[in-house]
Amino acid sequence: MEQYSTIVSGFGGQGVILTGKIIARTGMEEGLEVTWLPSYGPEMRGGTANCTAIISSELIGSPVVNEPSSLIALNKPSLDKFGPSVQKDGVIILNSSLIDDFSVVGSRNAVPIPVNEIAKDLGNQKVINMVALGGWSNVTGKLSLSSLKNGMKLILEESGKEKFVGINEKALEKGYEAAKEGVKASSV
Amino acid sequence: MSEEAIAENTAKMKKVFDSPESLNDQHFSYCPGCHHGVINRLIAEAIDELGIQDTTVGTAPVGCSVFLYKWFDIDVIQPAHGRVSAVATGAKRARPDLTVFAYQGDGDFASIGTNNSTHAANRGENITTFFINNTLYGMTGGEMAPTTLIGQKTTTSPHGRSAKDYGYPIKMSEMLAELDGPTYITRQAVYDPKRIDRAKAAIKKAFRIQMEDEGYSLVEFLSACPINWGMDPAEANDRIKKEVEEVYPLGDIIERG
Amino acid sequence: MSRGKVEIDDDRCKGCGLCIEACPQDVLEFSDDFNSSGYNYVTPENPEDCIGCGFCGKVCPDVAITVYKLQKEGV
Amino acid sequence: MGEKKLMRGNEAIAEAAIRAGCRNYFAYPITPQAELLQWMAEYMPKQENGTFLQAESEIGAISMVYGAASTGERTMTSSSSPGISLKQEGISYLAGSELPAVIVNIMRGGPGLGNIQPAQGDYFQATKGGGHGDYRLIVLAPSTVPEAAELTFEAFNLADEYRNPVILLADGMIGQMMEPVELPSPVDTSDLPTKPWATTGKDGRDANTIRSFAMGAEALKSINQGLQEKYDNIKEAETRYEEVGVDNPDILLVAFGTVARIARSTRRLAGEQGINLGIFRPITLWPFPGNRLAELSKKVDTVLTVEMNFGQMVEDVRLSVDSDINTPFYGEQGGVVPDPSRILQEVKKYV
Repeated sequence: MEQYSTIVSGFGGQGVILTGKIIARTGMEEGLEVTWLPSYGPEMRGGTANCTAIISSELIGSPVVNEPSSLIALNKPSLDKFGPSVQKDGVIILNSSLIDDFSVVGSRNAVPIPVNEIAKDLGNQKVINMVALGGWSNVTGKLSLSSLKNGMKLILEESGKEKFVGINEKALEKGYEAAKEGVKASSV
Repeated sequence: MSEEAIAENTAKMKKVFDSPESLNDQHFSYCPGCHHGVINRLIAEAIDELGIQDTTVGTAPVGCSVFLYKWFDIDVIQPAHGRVSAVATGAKRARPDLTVFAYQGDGDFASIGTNNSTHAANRGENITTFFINNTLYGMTGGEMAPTTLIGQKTTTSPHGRSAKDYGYPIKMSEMLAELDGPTYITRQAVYDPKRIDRAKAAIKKAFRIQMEDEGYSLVEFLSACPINWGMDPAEANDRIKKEVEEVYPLGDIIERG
Repeated sequence: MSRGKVEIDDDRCKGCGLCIEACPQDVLEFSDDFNSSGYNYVTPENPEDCIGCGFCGKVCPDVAITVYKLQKEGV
Repeated sequence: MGEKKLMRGNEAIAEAAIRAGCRNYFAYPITPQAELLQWMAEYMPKQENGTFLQAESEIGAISMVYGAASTGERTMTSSSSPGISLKQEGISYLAGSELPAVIVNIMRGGPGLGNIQPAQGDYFQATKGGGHGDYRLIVLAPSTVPEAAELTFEAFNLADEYRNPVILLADGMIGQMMEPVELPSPVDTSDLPTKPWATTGKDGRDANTIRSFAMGAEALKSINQGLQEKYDNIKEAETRYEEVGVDNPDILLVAFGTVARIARSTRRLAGEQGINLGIFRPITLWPFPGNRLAELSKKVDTVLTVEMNFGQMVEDVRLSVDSDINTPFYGEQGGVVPDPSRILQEVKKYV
């Protein structure tokens, strides 16, 4: 696999850091080279948070990417900040529950997913990030749904949060399904 | 008395006072009448009497006692000015089985190293600190210290220390006694045999507290610096009694079981 | 016969005189000589009056003094 | 070597230190190395005789290192740029007293408060002194998280072997980023070499002293001459570097730490445009691998130095290569990380 980079961005508390870690961890389990780089400092405390996950079959040079292959934008400021820098043939998963206007994406492949609503239906607002990640898996095809489930499970288990594995699995699945709808919506 | 009589007499005599084992056969480089020498000897006597020469590590300050490593026959660490409490902390934490003492002067303990000394005390660090308060900086030429008395003339307070410019003499022992960390804090003097005996008892007690893992102990000494005070040694002793003790009263300040 | 004996290491003594002040028996005095460092050292002028109390040694900042005390018979 | 773990640089460094037998860690919190402190707080007390102590200040922390290192135990502190400035007093004393210790600097922007973004502005401070007096530190500059762990482990061996402080110099990005790491197997601390010079109580031997102090001029000069001899030995034996594509390069790029790995991306881009970009990466910043760089530089007209500062290592590069070689510099600062394609633009100016 050529180097594939993803920026996950949202406000603090939406689980962007974890989402990026799951991409990196899953990639590692798949035998790929990976890097994960967070934004850090005061902006994380209640402001926007973002991180960059790169997966690659070759040694990764720069862990910083100015033009990511894909973006998961969980709120509007994130889309505005990173949307225009996504590669022209890149993918943007955007949270259509919070974002109406996504004109900044231009001709890029943008997949709107109403992650808040889906998470609400699942009965847990904390899993919006997993809904989006499920969608990302479907659209990018870089890491399979089952691999991501495994990566997520490993990370949650290591941090003693194994009781949330089930709900997060469901969220990944729902997001994966929803992306099919989203893809249809964006191509209309 | 004839020579023979003296010789016979001497044979019946027992040595009652001599240099302690824990001191090397080295001449101190302190000025005549300086109390550092007495305090050094008392610490060495305490080490001998407690049988801890082989397990004690001393830390020396920068200043007049910088040669502590030469005079004491024990392992000694020579840290930076002000850092003695922190260095003693590091050594003790790394090797809790050792008896570690911090030897500190006014500048070291009460000025440039106040942060380090205060926090070591507050943590109840299991070390023993000897704080030599001679109300000025001796080594560098008799400058004002935070411990300098109001009105006292030093080379950097030639018109006398003014409270307006420099505040009041810092009472480190009383200040630290306000904290919950320390176990034993006492202030001693060494200008006469009676007080020397008491000071030595305090040193031994402070060491014992550490050896029993009871926490932080501090012995402050009111110490004479005849040269920088511009006095002869007897006058300097007198000054401690009449002036210094007024500001820094002698005795135990706290003792927690 | 004196009850005590005091020895002063001339070379270590810096002539501060604190021992002279501390001695209850007026045993000690400044000598007429100077040691190799140039200090006017202290010497026992009246050794027969020494009671071996050790005060001089205790106050000496230079560990220059050794004190002996006569032991009671049978001890 | 154990299994691969996805670890943050700060955490990998901390864990590698524990595995290297470090049992004494003293530090004060500062971004972006806080996770290192947090890891130590969690795991050091779980080691036998493990000491974690959050010091009252950076100065307190380095002084505690001085005390603990005096007893011969493996000892470490960590901080970030402004905190390392505060530690300079203690570092000079460690060097002067020939105490082994490991100091980690996860660099951020400066001067002054600067910011908390990644930077390489402390090259001068680490390699040219920083504190007072004639001394050298061994300075190790990892460019990946696994290498940060590896060099941390190695730092303790070097520190012990030469009785010298070792600095691990990495930027905030290496501290913050996660990569898969294979951690070294833990050493058995009872197998570590004994240190007869340490202050552990004089039991059965002559008393030891730890000091950087010598009153006489000749005495101090002689101590310093001894230090210089040691530094010469270190230069001889411990100079380390990595080189990529240097057989027949069109141009040579010199970079350390994060910038060197970014340059690998540039090399790929350059290759697509038919440019063979050679990369020379000093791993030891002191001793600087100047001799090897001088050899390599004979193959090219231009040696381009890229750093996340406004030109520090480039001075050592210029001292190393012949004066007829072009030695331009490109730097970014303030937390701006040089982009591979931006570096390529610089490269193309000279080929």
